Amino acid sequence: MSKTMTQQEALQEYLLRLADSDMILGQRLCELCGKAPALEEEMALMNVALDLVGQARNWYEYAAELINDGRSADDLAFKRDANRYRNALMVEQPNGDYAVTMGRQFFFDAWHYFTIAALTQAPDERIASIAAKAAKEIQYHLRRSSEWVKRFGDGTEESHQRMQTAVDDLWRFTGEMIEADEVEQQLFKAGIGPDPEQLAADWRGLVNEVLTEATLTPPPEDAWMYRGAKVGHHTEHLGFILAEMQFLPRAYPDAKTW
Amino acid sequence: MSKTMTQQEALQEYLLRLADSDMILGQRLCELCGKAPALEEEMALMNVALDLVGQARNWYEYAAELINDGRSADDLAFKRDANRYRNALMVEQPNGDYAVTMGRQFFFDAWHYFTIAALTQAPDERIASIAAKAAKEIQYHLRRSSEWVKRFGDGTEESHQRMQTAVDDLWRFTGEMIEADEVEQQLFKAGIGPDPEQLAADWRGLVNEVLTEATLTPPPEDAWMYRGAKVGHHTEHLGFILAEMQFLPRAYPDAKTW
Amino acid sequence: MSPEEREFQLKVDAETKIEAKNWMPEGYRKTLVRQISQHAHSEVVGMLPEGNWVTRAPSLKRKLQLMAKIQDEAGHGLYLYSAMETLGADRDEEIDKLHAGTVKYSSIFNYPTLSWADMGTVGWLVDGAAIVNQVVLQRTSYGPYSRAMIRICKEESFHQRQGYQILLDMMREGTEEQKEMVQDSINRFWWPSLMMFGPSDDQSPNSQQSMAWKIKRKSNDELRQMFIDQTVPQLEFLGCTAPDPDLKWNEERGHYDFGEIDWQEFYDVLKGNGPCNKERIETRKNAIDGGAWVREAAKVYAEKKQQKQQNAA
Amino acid sequence: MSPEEREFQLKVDAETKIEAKNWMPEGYRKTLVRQISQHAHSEVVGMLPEGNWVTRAPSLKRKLQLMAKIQDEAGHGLYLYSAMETLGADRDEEIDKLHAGTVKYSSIFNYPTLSWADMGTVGWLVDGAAIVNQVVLQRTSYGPYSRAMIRICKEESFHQRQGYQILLDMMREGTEEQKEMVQDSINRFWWPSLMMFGPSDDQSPNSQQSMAWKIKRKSNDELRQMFIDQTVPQLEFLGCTAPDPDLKWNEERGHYDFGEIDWQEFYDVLKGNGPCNKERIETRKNAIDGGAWVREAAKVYAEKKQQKQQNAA
Repeated sequence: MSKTMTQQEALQEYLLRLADSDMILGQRLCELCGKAPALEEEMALMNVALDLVGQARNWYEYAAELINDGRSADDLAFKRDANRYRNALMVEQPNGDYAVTMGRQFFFDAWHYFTIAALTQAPDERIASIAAKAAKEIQYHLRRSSEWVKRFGDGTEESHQRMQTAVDDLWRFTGEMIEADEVEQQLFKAGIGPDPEQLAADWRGLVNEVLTEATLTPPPEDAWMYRGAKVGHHTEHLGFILAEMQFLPRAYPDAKTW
Repeated sequence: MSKTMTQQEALQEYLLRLADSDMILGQRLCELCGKAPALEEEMALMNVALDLVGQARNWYEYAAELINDGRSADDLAFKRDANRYRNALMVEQPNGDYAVTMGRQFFFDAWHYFTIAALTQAPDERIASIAAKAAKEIQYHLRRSSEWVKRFGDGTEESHQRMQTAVDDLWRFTGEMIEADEVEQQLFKAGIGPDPEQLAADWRGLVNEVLTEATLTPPPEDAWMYRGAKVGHHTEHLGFILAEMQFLPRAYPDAKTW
Repeated sequence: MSPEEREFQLKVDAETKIEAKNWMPEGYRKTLVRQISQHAHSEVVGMLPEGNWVTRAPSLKRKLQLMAKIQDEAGHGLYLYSAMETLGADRDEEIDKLHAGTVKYSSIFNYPTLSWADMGTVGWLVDGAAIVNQVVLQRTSYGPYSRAMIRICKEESFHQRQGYQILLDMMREGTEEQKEMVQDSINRFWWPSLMMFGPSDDQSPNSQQSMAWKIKRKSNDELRQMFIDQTVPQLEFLGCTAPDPDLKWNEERGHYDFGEIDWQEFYDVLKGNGPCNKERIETRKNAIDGGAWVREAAKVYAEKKQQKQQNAA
Repeated sequence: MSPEEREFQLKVDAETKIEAKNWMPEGYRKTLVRQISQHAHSEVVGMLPEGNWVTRAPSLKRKLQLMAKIQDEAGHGLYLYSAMETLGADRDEEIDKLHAGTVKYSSIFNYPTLSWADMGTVGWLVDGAAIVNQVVLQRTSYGPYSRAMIRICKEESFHQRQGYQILLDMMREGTEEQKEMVQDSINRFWWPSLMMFGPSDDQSPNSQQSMAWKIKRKSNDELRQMFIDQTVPQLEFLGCTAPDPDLKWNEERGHYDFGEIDWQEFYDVLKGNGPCNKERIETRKNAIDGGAWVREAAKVYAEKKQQKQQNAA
């Protein structure tokens, strides 16, 4: 990150992180269309995905206004390559089995829930109002994903095993979500973003509570963590996600409308 | 196809079919990098893929010269969408298990072998010389893939079952390869392309021979066949292949070199 | 006719809805279960050709629309399975039959979606054809099915307009390539959409009883004609053509004439020989079979929870 | 020292190559097996970060080059496993150890390849570092290993030049975005490449015996310095920078000084906590385990064929 970042730059960066995480997780859920383990889950997954992409659109629109270089919300979503994307590493991980899908969702939802709750209090009205709408949706996402983590953890032997493996495998992507960098510190100081320490504590508290109730073993807090998304260093998955997601706008650059 | 196709147009179309089939099968084999069942197979698969993409480049270069609208060989490979691609449906099918990979390869190699053998006799020297180089490579491809079909068919019970399933599933994509349309008829009449009836007979003869030796049951000749590739109506797979394969040239349209 | 049958038929004739608790002939029940389950399966399988493009939708707006449409379809599947279950059928059993290939779904979903324009065409032509059927089915004699249809029709009409709008935007404001995409999509979906109404009346032996029971209220050919008559002006408004040289207005009949449907193709696809039959069923079967452990875990967890509550009580 | 050991050491000191049939100390054999198998595994695992881009190479020329490079690496793996087997080790057993995590491969392949420029950087820096090691190993005391190295080095040098050319073309003729891609790639691979030479000499207890046996011929730190000295001018010629503020020419030493390596990261990745450790091993394990039926079929078929030939004879 640049050393002389203005508050406006920090805010743009932060909005892109919010938008990109929503967008990529929505995209991952779209991949599951027609492949969920029950029809009720088809509905619920698409519902969550719809909320997320809707939130992404709101954040992209505001980001586009602030960036103000002629790029639209669609351009931000469909014309940036992986090194410009700022989503959390967590959300770009493959769907895996349904324990992975739900574990990924739960770790993200927990972060999303506390983050967005804080943003509803932002002095920037635009942020507060987008966050207020999102908060209700995320409450449902979190209830749902934590319920599935419990079902799997405290369900059958097989589901317990799968859920524990998913938790263990995904754990290394949780660190960067609750570890504030300069951007997040700066926004917190400006009274816009969540208190990083509070966010980390809330996230840890909730995750511990749910995993424990699910009879799962929470991995150690000091486990090695994968980092890099905040500076555009993603896992190898993101490039493939974007190649698919961005194909049409890139293949038909002259198309003004779709 | 247009009713007033000139011989030159037919030739361009035909060259693209040859090039596209090589390219897409090469691409499918690239997907297997690091995932083959033995290190010797890693080498062999990449070797075959390398031959195919090399042949594709030769055909694209000649096609680009004939088309002569400013597009390069790279443009033909990396800037056409699925509806413009002319590869056989066979080669775009997913890798599946190794019986599918090898069944797909064998059905294609058998077609490729007889087709290219005929093209070595083309009066167009460029075609004849590209074909002559390719013919040697394809001989090796065909020997290898037919050998694997026999190994699987006459190997273990499991491999026999897998190979028979692969043959049955892929069969529907064989019809269009050996069924000449107007383009191929026209080129045959012009003395350039293979004799369609001869090609079909040779292909059927070889396929029957290998399947029989492999103790496999050849599916019925009058089975329902999937068609469409020759007019750009592919299976749903091709779009995803191209999204990945063409990402960079499309995402960086201003890049003049790589 | 038994007294019960007579009473039943009188109710049907008087347009009184039959409800789950009412007596009904076994044939009526069976016909309805078959029809509603096929309809439900079609909603679910119909998500797949759209799922094929939802990850590649070209703008945020279109992506959100398509996602909402897919979600609606999952919802329609759920209503319809519920309506079917009021007849004593079991959803899991019916799904097993689908996967075993003994129960069908709409053949249209065996055609591949090959370009983004197909998301418009599927909405406009495929949902359009479905609506023509469903509008009539709102008055079907079986209450739960009729009510499901009323709810579904409203959403489907919305999808159809959205689909049409996709095509219209591309035709009006699109590049040449986009326009070509639209026309190519219509070329591919035109005939399969006409086939959605089923075989022509003289080849459709079951229809008569269904008409008497008012499960079905118009014949296949009548519905097909209605669809064509309403669709051709929309086609012209788009500035596109149909791949049918015989399509033209017949002043005398007051209807559009159209060419002969390729019934060989129709029966081929019905028999399993369509472009995507294998893939569609495989995808669904893998989803449900692969999800068995998920459903089992949910069941066991619910039982454990109930047990705990009982113990606490 | 036993007489055999003395004779062995004399041969080594006289630069006579040790061959498979010669007596050798058990420690020499073990050290070599470990080193050659690690080297072979590295060739194979090293295909994965390149396989990640081979489906996305941006031109026919670059695609063909990358494919040829990957094919060469598979070939190197095969030579090296053969060299290893001359020492009585078994390839399948060594691969099982790799998958079980008890034998290592070069940690560099646990870093992800995130842009096309990485295909240049891996060729230039990673193969470059490997070559510095391997050039010295051409003179290693064990004959089969030495000969494999001579063959491999030739191809690796070719790969290295090709990798550098990728970066050079992008820096000279590329867009701003492409240049940024190159610099970003160098930033990510710089330090991991320096780590490829292993821990610094004072932390490398096994090295001394290996030096005496002439398995190893230069120390980790010497090799690292050689690599930096040859690489910095190439870096400058590219017009790029290294992410090391302490990197500068030391006139007195006649070498480049450089900053302290993050040894914590080095040991983390070695322990399994690198970005892609899990994925790399999983991919390889799935390939080999999933291919068991393939290898079994080939074996059974070969036996059947042999049986038939014997019967015919």
